[in-house]
Amino acid sequence: METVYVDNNATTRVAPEVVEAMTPYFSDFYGNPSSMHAFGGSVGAKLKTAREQVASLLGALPEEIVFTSCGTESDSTAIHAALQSNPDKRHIITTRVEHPAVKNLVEHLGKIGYRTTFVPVDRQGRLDLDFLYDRLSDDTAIVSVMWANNETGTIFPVEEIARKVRQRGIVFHTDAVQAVGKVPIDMGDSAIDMLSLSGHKLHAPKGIGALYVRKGTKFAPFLMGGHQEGGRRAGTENSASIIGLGRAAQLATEWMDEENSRVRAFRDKLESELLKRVPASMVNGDPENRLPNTTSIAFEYIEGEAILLLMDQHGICASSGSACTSGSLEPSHVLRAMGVPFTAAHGSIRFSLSIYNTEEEIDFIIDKMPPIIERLRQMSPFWREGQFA
Amino acid sequence: METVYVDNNATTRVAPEVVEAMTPYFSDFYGNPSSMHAFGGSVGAKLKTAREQVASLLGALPEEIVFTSCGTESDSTAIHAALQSNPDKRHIITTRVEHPAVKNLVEHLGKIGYRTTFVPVDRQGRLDLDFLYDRLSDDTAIVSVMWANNETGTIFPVEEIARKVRQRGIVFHTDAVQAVGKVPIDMGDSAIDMLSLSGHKLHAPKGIGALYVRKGTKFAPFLMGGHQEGGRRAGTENSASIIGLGRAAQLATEWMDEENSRVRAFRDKLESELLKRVPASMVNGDPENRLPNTTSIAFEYIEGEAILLLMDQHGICASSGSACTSGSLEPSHVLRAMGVPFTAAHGSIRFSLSIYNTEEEIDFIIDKMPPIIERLRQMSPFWREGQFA
Amino acid sequence: MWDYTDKTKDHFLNPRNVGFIDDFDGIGEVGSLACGDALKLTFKLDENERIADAKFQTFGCASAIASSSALTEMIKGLTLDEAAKVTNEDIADYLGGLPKEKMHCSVMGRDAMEKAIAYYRGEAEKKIDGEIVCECFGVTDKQIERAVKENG
Ligand SMILES: Cc1ncc(COP(=O)(O)O)c(C=O)c1O
Ligand SMILES: Cc1ncc(COP(=O)(O)O)c(C=O)c1O
Ligand code: FES
Ligand code: FES
Repeated sequence: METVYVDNNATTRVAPEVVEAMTPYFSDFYGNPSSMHAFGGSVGAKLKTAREQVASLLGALPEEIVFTSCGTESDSTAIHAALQSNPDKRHIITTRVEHPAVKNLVEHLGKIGYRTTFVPVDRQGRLDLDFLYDRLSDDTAIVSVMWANNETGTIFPVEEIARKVRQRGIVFHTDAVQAVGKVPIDMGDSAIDMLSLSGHKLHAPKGIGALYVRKGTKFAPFLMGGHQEGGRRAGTENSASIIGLGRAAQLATEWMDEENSRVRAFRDKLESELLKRVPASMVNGDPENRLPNTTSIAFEYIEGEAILLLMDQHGICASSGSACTSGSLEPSHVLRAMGVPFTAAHGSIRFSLSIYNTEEEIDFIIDKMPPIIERLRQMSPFWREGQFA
Repeated sequence: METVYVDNNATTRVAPEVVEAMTPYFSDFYGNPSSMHAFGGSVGAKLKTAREQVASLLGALPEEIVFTSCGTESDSTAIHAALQSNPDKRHIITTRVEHPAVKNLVEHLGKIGYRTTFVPVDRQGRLDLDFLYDRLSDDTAIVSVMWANNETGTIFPVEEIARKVRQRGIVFHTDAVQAVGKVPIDMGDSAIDMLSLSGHKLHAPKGIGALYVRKGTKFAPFLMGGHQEGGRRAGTENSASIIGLGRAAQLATEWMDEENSRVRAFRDKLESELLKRVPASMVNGDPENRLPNTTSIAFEYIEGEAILLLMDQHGICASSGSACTSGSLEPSHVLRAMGVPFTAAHGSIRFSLSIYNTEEEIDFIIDKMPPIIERLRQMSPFWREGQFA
Repeated sequence: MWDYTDKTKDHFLNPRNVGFIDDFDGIGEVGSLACGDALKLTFKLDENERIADAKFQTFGCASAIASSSALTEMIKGLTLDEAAKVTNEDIADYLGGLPKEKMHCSVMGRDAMEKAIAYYRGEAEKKIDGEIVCECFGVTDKQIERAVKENG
């Protein structure tokens, strides 16, 4: 059975070009880039190139890039840096639809004495901006708003928010883990102070991430120890993966047009055909401002895990809620924040495409989904009731 | 020119067997192990095996292993976990010869209000145990003592210390980054609560580490977010590297005898020949309790960087101080703590071998070093003075 | 991904006794939309007061579906007293075990059975009003009914 992978917001295939770039740095050029010998030093030169490549994808300066081990670490680092460098400020603003990497951390900080505000969203997942602006105060250390939501693909107006936040002299961070590589980003012309990205969402390996830190932004390291990354992140540099991330950044630039044309067209076809063929189905999120690769579709009156397992019988890989939280039994906090009814939230499936998807795969999914939904609805005690409600 | 690599305490060659184990998990089996489809789930099964392999190397239970991104993160996690779970205790004990991953963190904690004690060492680098035991108090949250020193290879009596520390109900952590894979470790019969290791010191890739957390030890995560690693370390699992670390752990078990016989014999030969052929040279550290692969030799009256660069002309890769601190110009804090005179500390070179070294390489180094030292000494204003001192 | 046994997978992929017995003797409904699981169980007795047929409808995860399927197989041919003794552990054992995070999904089957028997014996209203039926959220069945109506 062929695998039809439409779970790219969970993680992506490492591009073969990336693997090729990385491979020499395992067993051949394995030197420590901080070492005082040419063998290690030559790796250091490669890291410089990788830093430039990542900077270039973001329209940033190379020295504004700090390599980390993942998106979660980038998020933690940004929030800690803002709190440490503004020790008098005790207020944190974020949204109700952040990834757990931000949400759970801010909730924890709320428990240990920080004041926290979680900005609500409407039924389409759009942020209540006035609510956010009203809460800005001299006590606010950081505002963290994700660029694009991992579950629905909804894109938030981070640039507009960043400008307002900067006017108040407050640090603005964005978790752009789902945006980088999918939509153009230019930090050169931006008010955003810090931005998180994660390699494995853009065809680089797992276990590598980066934090963009605008030149001049006050900073304090989260991981302390050696002097790597200009004293901003300790730990021996993960050279192979950094080099891989550099190559992936380069590819992302090349692929940006295709992502926003071919991939978008496939997503649109998948979405409109499923809505047409499956009764009582609807799209979650803001159809206007959305990542080109993502659609979250609620199939009412049935449950997501069961849908996924039946899809799995056909080799179709997708997700219900975010992969991070799929170990838990709760319906997604994102869909709950949007007020999606329980009957719909539970049966929501996220399809997230990549440039590796083909039209045949899309057609295959369009073909297989309706009978799966029908079969589960036949078992559901709510289905008939729902139809007549 | 061939590379003669004797800088294995800085980082190691990734074993080809490890690369082979990892490679399928980049572009073929790239699924997210937390996903609800067989494509990701099958990766989850491999992580289970890797966890068992790492546990087996340590004589631990699989559920006692938490994968992290590096040795530094393991150290930070251990110390934060102990402080978070013992919020009333404000005292930290460590040593003056720790790696910066522990030393700099504890110094930072000292600045933000914790009470810190740094246990001194003698001229051979041996810990003042009575000093340590005298400082244990009801306010002590954690004692962190490295298993083996990265610069000198000195092995500390961590088991003995752990037993005394446990009697007082205090958490004991050891940074075993340099010990794992070089000396046998059995946590099954141990009083150690937490133990850090780093993949790239044992022929796994950079960017992967682990923290052993004894069952029942109070814990709080350092990286918060998703529920990976049983809620103990958030962030999408670095599956390829975890699988690589598992394979490396297996190899380390197989290679343990060789490390302690052939590698040790090479180290001993290198050391005794250099001491014999180079006047005014001496070994730093405790010759009795030492890693089998490490020797730190002080060539008096000359400076380490200059030595390394001349060695580099012959392709010989070694280190002065730790790679992490080699960017700085200060003599190593480890050698200073031992009271090694400045004239000797500056000219100290660490040779650290691995199972990949051959006898030819050792002979090559023995051959090349004396003229390098001689040449630099001819330039040194201290050398003649030294001879008459 | 959950570690389901082959038997659990089989009962999920090929569930037995899906449906609703229109002329049921007993009916039990439990569950919570909040945690993504609800179960409606109906049974019919034969002349010897043994369960002749049982059918279920489930809104739920794979283990809820498999547990329901298993339960209906297990209770066929039993007297009501015997069926009342089937525990959620028995259901899990029948399936070769369930992941521990999913054990509570088999509780639903047992609770539905209990309610269906109570219905048959005319004790249906015994403790139903506002009963907390789901461990996950502490949501009551009243709320579920409301949620179904409101959102349907
Ligand atoms: C003793 C010791 N602890 C910690 C570390 C840090 O490990 P990593 O570079 O993997 O963060 C090292 C090596 O750099 C080390 O030698
Ligand atoms: C929006 C968002 N932020 C953060 C993360 C965390 O990234 P990582 O798993 O690399 O830590 C993810 C993905 O898991 C994400 O989708
Ligand atoms: S190291 Fe060059 S002057 Fe001190
Ligand atoms: S998920 Fe099945 S009872 Fe809650």
